[in-house]
Amino acid sequence: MDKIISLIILGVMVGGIYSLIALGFVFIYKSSKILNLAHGQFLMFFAYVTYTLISQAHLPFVAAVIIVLVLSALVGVFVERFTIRPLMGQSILATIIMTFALGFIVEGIVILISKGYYASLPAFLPTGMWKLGAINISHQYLAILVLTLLLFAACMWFYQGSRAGLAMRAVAEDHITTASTGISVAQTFRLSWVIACLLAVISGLLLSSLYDVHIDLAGYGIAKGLPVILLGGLESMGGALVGGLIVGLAEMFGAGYIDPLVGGGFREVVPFILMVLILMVKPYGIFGLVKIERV
Amino acid sequence: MAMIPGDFSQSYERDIAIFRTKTQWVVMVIGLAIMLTFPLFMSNYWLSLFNFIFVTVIAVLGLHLVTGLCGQISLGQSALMCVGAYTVGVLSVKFGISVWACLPLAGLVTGLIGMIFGAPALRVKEFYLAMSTLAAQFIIVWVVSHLEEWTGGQLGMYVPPATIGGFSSASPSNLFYIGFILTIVMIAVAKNIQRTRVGRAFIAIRDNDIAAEVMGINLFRYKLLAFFIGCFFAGIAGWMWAMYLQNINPSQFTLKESLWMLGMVIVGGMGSTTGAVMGAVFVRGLDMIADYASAWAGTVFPTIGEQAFTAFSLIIFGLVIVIFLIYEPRGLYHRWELFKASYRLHPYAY
Amino acid sequence: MKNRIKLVGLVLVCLLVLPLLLACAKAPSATPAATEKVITVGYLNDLSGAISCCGIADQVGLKNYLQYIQDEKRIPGVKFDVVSWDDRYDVSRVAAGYRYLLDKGVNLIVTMAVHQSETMRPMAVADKMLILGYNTSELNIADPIWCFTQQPLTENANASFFNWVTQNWDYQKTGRKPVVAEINWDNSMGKAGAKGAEAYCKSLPDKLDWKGTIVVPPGTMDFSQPALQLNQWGCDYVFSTMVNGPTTNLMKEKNARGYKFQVCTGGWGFVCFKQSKDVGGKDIDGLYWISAEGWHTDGTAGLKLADTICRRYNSASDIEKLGYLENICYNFGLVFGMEVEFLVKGAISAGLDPTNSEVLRGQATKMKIDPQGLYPPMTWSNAKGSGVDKLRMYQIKLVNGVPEPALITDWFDVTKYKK
Amino acid sequence: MLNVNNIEVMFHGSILVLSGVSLQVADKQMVALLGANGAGKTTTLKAIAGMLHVEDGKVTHGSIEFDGRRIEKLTVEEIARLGIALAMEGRPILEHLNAEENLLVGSYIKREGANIKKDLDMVYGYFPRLKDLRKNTGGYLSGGEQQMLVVGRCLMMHPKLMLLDEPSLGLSPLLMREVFDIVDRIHREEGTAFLIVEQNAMLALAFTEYGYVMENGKVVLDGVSEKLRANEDVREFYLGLSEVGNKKSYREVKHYKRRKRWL
Repeated sequence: MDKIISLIILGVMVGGIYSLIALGFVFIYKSSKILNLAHGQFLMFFAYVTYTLISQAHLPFVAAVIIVLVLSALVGVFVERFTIRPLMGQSILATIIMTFALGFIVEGIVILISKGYYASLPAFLPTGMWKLGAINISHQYLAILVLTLLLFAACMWFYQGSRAGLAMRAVAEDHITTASTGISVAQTFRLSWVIACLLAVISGLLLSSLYDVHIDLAGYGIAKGLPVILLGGLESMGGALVGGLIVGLAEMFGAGYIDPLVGGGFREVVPFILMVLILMVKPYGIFGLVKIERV
Repeated sequence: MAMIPGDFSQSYERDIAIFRTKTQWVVMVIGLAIMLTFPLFMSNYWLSLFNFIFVTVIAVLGLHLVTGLCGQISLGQSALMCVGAYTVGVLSVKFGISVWACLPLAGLVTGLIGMIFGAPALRVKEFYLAMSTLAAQFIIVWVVSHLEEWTGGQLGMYVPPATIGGFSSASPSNLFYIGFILTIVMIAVAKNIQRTRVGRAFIAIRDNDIAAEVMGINLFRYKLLAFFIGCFFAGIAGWMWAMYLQNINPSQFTLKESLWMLGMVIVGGMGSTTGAVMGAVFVRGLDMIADYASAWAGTVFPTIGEQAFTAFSLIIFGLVIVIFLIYEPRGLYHRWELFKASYRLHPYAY
Repeated sequence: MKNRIKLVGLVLVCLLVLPLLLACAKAPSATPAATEKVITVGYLNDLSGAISCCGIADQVGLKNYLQYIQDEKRIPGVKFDVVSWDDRYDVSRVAAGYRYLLDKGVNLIVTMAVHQSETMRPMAVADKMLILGYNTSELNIADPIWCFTQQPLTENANASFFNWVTQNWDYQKTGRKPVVAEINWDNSMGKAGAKGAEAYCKSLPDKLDWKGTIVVPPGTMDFSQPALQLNQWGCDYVFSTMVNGPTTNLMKEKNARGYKFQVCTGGWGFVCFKQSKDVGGKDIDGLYWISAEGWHTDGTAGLKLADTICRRYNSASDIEKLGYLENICYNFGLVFGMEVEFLVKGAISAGLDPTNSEVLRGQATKMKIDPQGLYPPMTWSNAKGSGVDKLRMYQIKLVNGVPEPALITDWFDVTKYKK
Repeated sequence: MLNVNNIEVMFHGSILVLSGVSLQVADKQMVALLGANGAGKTTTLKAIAGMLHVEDGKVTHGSIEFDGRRIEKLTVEEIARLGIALAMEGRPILEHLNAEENLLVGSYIKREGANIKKDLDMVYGYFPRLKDLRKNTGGYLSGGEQQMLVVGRCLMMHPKLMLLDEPSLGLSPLLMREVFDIVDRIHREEGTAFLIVEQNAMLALAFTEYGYVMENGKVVLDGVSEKLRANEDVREFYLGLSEVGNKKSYREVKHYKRRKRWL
């Protein structure tokens, strides 16, 4: 019983982290139908830059974070202007491969900065835990979960309740129609990339408070982010949250109960098996937008 | 396809012909003949690079049929190559079947497994389909690495080279001939699939699958067929990969490779066989050039450190792809057509 | 517009043709001075990926040592050159790297992980290229041998760790068997380690309470569930066959949750003190260095030499920042350098051409190595000789900021426990 | 207000689509643009709204002025902000947004927050049916409802000039009439000028004040709507009538006459 409860708690906590990663993907997908394969690299890049500012420039943590947030906004503007906008109107797949290639560049820059070394950010979240018998709840995970939920709430409000959010949803539907109502497509795109980069900073920092920062963080971002958003539905923030929790729980139970039977590593494939099963029943994810097809 | 002004295709056969003029035939034959002489003067380094490119070209052709022609995005091509490679490994090592006989078997087994992962295609569309094939990437590699009794698991397995008499594929020059012939055959097959009824059905499905269904194309059958053919190619590529390395290991077949194969189809130009080949050669060549360029850059800026090599190679590679896509998002083949057209019409503008 | 299309088209054609042109050009061959022979050492390892903390220090050590030989004129008339390839811990890049190194005209290749030398082995056999690896598998050192190893088989290393546990566990006082488990990456290294550990522990059911192996995919960041599992098993000792990065994540998790088991890494699971210190502070659980018979018989001397060479060739800030001295892999790099030195010296003293890979391989299989007072005379383990089966173990501790090894288990013959 | 002055439009740098199109829309005027398929009506509207670049076309000659300002080089959204709203052909609603959000998108360029509610009420006043459907997903509305939504969205922008491209396409005659009635009401009550492209010439001419007829990328005929309705050729080719009230068999139409007369 303890094991089950512990696994559930871990699943929720880890799932929260996955949702956090997935949020960045969903944000870009919602506003531009682009699967940003460079998101993992952005996470890693901003975490590294923060680390470098703290360890090399000896800046206080808060100052470093503020600088990185400003930097990330600039990166967002730059990326949108020079890589995404020229491809507007072209095949979406070309844009996705573009983000993939962009990820390579970012990875190269990170290697130039880091010289391949691991980085470990100072702990900025509360440490310690509550013990309830054999079950313990780490404050750090809890803090991340709470921050994730707040971030989700903010993003959902932004999308549903704000004018810029409405513009983003409109742009996602149809560029030309939206432009003809006076909404600037380019500006909306820029805004969504800036926000996605800010999200990458926040989730990168939260992740690096738990784990060492290194090159693997990028691959981790992709490998965990993709199944989550596909389970939840590419366009849905709520879906990303629920998808993250499902993946987190499935992984924990897969690792806890199935791994000993099959010789390990099952945790990695559980979300994918689940994903295929769910996609068979709901082809557009759990909360994804159903494509309206009229012939 | 632009032709010389005043020269029109007067029959349907001529219009869909691969080589429409005698010059094309001659250029083609001379080009192939020159390539066949490569092993006579090239070092093993270049030959094995070509062998690697052959592997890639075959796999990318398969992906071209699934994604470029039929419009079903697949992110599992590399894992399906893994199936092909392990089919050869297991059949030849555990069951003593001749490596040559394994060539079609690798294709068939991979095709069948590909169909399993392609089956969701009937219901699932677009990126969601990409993800069910992404699942294939993870599940296949996991299964292969856990069938330890057969595959040796993560420790990998050695595959015997293909031999006939004294001819063994273990040497890069011999493998070059095998790979060369295999690639030409596969290009011809891909090109001809595109020109037949099946190919036209694939294109109809890609452009609008509901409309295609209404026209009487059996969606399920054709989508599965697309996956079968595409994965058959991946299986052949897997065979070639096993011959190329002779040591196969589940971690050789990564998601990154699968994504790059899709990248090659895009860079080459969606929906064109020539484009797929061009994309594979371009990306592989670029990867290699980036390595050399970054080695040079490393000697120019030695202060940057030991990692300058990797960093520059990644940055150069990524940058060229990004710049290329900005200037030609429709791919190499499109640019090639424009180039040919403007060359033919020279000196007239239109 | 038309001109631009033409221009871009021409450039593209040129790009496509470039490889062909390069092919026709002669491979760049180093032109040595008339009296000097240049030995080009290929170095293929991870310099930026998951095990970069090892690969970088290792490479620096190798380069420093070869420079040291040159500066000290220990082998007159021979210059060394190192060409590196970063495989980013990605097996699919190994073959390309092998080709690249070959093209650069290397005389032998130094590499690290077992999957690297395994992938290269068939090509190396065909090309007659000598490969010096750090650890190995039994498949890898099957005849014909072209891959040589510096360290024990991974499975043996893990077995010798548990051997140490049985020797040091106080059965009387605790009144029970030690509870042990392994945590590994789901790759060749991890699987081999698990195999050895399991075989050993199961052969001693009355001495060890073996719980099993937890396998995590390479690249895993999150160790919450594995740590929980290890805690629920009630482990006393956990051996991690992962490199330092993931291990530090596991330790972070363990410390944050106050779990009690002790994490130890060693053997060829590298000892990157710098990062461990960053994460664990003083609570580094245990870093063990397991070496094969014939190598590192006196670890202290090796570390002292490393100290001298490192300070001579690296700036103080680099040593501090990158922590070479606190990284045992730096020492391993020196040993690779020594191996190269021994091979080349042997070849020259036998009057053979040291730039010939086959000659070097011949030396490797049969030569007595001149120890220069550092290491006692020994033979290259003829792959299946005692070298990979007979191990001893040190525990590394920081004394005044300098890592000091202390011998904790003397020679232990793993073959005794094999059926 | 709108002055299209002898424009020439080229696609892909080589395909000439419009040549010498000139038309004017005065303040609060309702103008019809008629013509057969492929005559260049939609292209004219797109040229005015700045949408040509999407299809790799551009205005290579002539000028388009709006309130005395040259607009042919401006982007779509800049033109929209000047007060020109285009309701494109094919009912381009934003499918996954609900009806009310579709309307709100139209009010995006307006800065004052308080008026939006009033604007919504105004649109619901014109299209009471939309009020009931306001939480429904746009993509699932019927054709007529979608058309209303498009017009409503344009209305939310409070444009000085509204360009309607085939508002009656695919609608039943009854709905067609309804849409035009509402357009007429908007014209009268809000004082919006309209430029309407329409295949249904009789309907369009009945509601507008002035009309232009296009053919092969040129304006071939223009005049007050009443007169155009009376024009023999227009009657014959677009209204299909030879004498008032009598249907004419298409078989008897002499096609050469068109050429002789208009080129």
